[in-house]
Amino acid sequence: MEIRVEGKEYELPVDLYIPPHALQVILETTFEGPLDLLLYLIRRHNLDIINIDVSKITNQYIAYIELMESSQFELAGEYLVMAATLAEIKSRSLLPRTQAMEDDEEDPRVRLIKQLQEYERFKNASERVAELPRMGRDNFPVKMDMPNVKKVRPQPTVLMEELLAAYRDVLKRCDMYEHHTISRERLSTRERMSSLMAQLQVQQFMPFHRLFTISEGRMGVIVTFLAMMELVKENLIKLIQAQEYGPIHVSLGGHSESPNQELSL
Amino acid sequence: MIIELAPVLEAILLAADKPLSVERLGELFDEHDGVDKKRIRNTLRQLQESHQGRGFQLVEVASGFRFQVHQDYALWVARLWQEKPQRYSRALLETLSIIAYQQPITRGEIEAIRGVGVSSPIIQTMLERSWIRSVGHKEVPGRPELFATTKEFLDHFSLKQLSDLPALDELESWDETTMAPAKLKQPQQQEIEVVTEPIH
Amino acid sequence: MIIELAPVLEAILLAADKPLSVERLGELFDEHDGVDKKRIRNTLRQLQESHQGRGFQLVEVASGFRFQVHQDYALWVARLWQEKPQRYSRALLETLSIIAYQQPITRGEIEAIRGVGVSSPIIQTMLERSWIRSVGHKEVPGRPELFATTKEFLDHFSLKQLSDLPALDELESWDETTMAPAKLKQPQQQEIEVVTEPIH
Repeated sequence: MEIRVEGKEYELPVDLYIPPHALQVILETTFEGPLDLLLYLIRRHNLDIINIDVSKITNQYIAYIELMESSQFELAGEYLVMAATLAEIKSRSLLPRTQAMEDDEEDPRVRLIKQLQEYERFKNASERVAELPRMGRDNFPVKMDMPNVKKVRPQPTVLMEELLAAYRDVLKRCDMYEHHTISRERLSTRERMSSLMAQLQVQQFMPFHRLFTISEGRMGVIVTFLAMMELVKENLIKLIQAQEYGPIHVSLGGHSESPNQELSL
Repeated sequence: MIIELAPVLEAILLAADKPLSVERLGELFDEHDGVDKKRIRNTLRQLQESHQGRGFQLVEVASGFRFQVHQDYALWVARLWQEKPQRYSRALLETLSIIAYQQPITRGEIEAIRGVGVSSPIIQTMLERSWIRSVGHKEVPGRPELFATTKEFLDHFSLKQLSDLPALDELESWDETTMAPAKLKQPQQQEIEVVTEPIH
Repeated sequence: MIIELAPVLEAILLAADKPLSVERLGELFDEHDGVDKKRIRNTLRQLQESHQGRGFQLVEVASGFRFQVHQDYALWVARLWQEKPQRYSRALLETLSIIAYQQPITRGEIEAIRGVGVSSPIIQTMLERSWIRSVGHKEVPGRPELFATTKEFLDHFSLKQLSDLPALDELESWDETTMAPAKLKQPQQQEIEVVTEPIH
């Protein structure tokens, strides 16, 4: 078995002598704790976990630990705990034991063997997991240039009741509710006011009659007329008649500089 | 000698995050790979032909070759990134309702009614959505714009004309205590207020 | 009705930056597109076949289908980049494997199996990579967190489900009373390389 430490190679001899200066690095980076070290020792000697010669392994393990201590390495507590466990197992095997003792206590050797077995299962499993194809090592994501994609963000939808609730709140808040009558008629007038304003935006000075659409019928004419009156009242447009009985023109509101006579309402 | 260069080049170009030139591709091969620029060029041409009718294509741009998703499928790809629609803020809804019912109206007049300022992004959002438009200027100092609702606004609410908007007496009948028409849900005030970053 | 679904799905999957499930793909189509899950599934299978011998492949992993550069060409692709792929320390892989096979599991239980402490950076790295997540607390003193693996973990290792993980070794059965020797296993003559800067 070769152990590489920062580029240098070390051969682990059969007697497991590890150069002291490499020992700490090896323990910290090569073995994942006392179970891993123990497993290594067992496998090294072709031993079956179930049948380990604990005393042999214990001697080697403890030799290791002593070496580390003499080199004054800061040793992880887990390694020392394991050393104590091994020492206990060894001492038990040397002492004559009664049946009562066997029954009363859990055999630390059985516990250790179970732990080693369990650990080895996952150690092996993790080695197989490490072999699984990995993104970025064995497989790579496909990186494609995108066509000109316009990211569409769907527009929020507003429900009629949301709009109404909002308006009701506005009216309540400014105490307009009672005297603010919105009738259908009024709304069609307001709509017409908007469209008249839009028309006058395009052509700022228009013959009065051109703003009426006869095909809309009587009601349409009335709505347009009411809208005009409302716009005049709000000072948004003005009606202009150059001479008496002459054609009436409609223009956008404000202070006219023309000398033409403004119709007063 | 690489027997099959096509899948190798395909793999390299697919993994690359920028276009690769023929020169750059050539650098990836050793002498004994038997890959020269001419072979690369020919293979790239073969690859381009083999991608006919697929969802992607190999294109040559200034700095080399790269794969891109075919323009023909841009619309489908766009659906992938479609975001969930957000909700409009309360301020926007109020402003919109005031414009609808009181048009044509200036921003100042809306503010007077609401008692608070109307932020520019709110107006902007509604203009972009084509729900409101400017129909002129009021001839007062500053010549403020006059806003009115549009056909698109009517379309969104499935109205034929503005006068199809509920009148105030109908508004009253939708009071929480009275029976609301079945299809009209109670406004979800809570939810609207929860919106932390409203679209104005 | 979409006449040719294959290039559409191909384009969408190539554009996506993560695997897409059949369900998610289905959501991208309207009713009148005539695309149901069955048709998507069939088309994906066709696509997989049509990519034989190409530099990329369509694979199914835990969270859906994704395109990836074919493993066979990883060596060439690796030449593109100076940096070597990230290596994971044995400690991380052991901890991850224990979580994968024994989930949900607490940190203390992992430590009991490994015989050493599990360092916080290891847990942190796996949480950041979204390979593991906390799924609750164990109702024992201290209420320790219970960890489980995620779909992203399966995706990263190209697995469809947890049961696709390599099988765990059988526990050697043994007789406590007779201590019957079981068959001897060969020692694993593995080369242990000391990673000087292990990624936790």
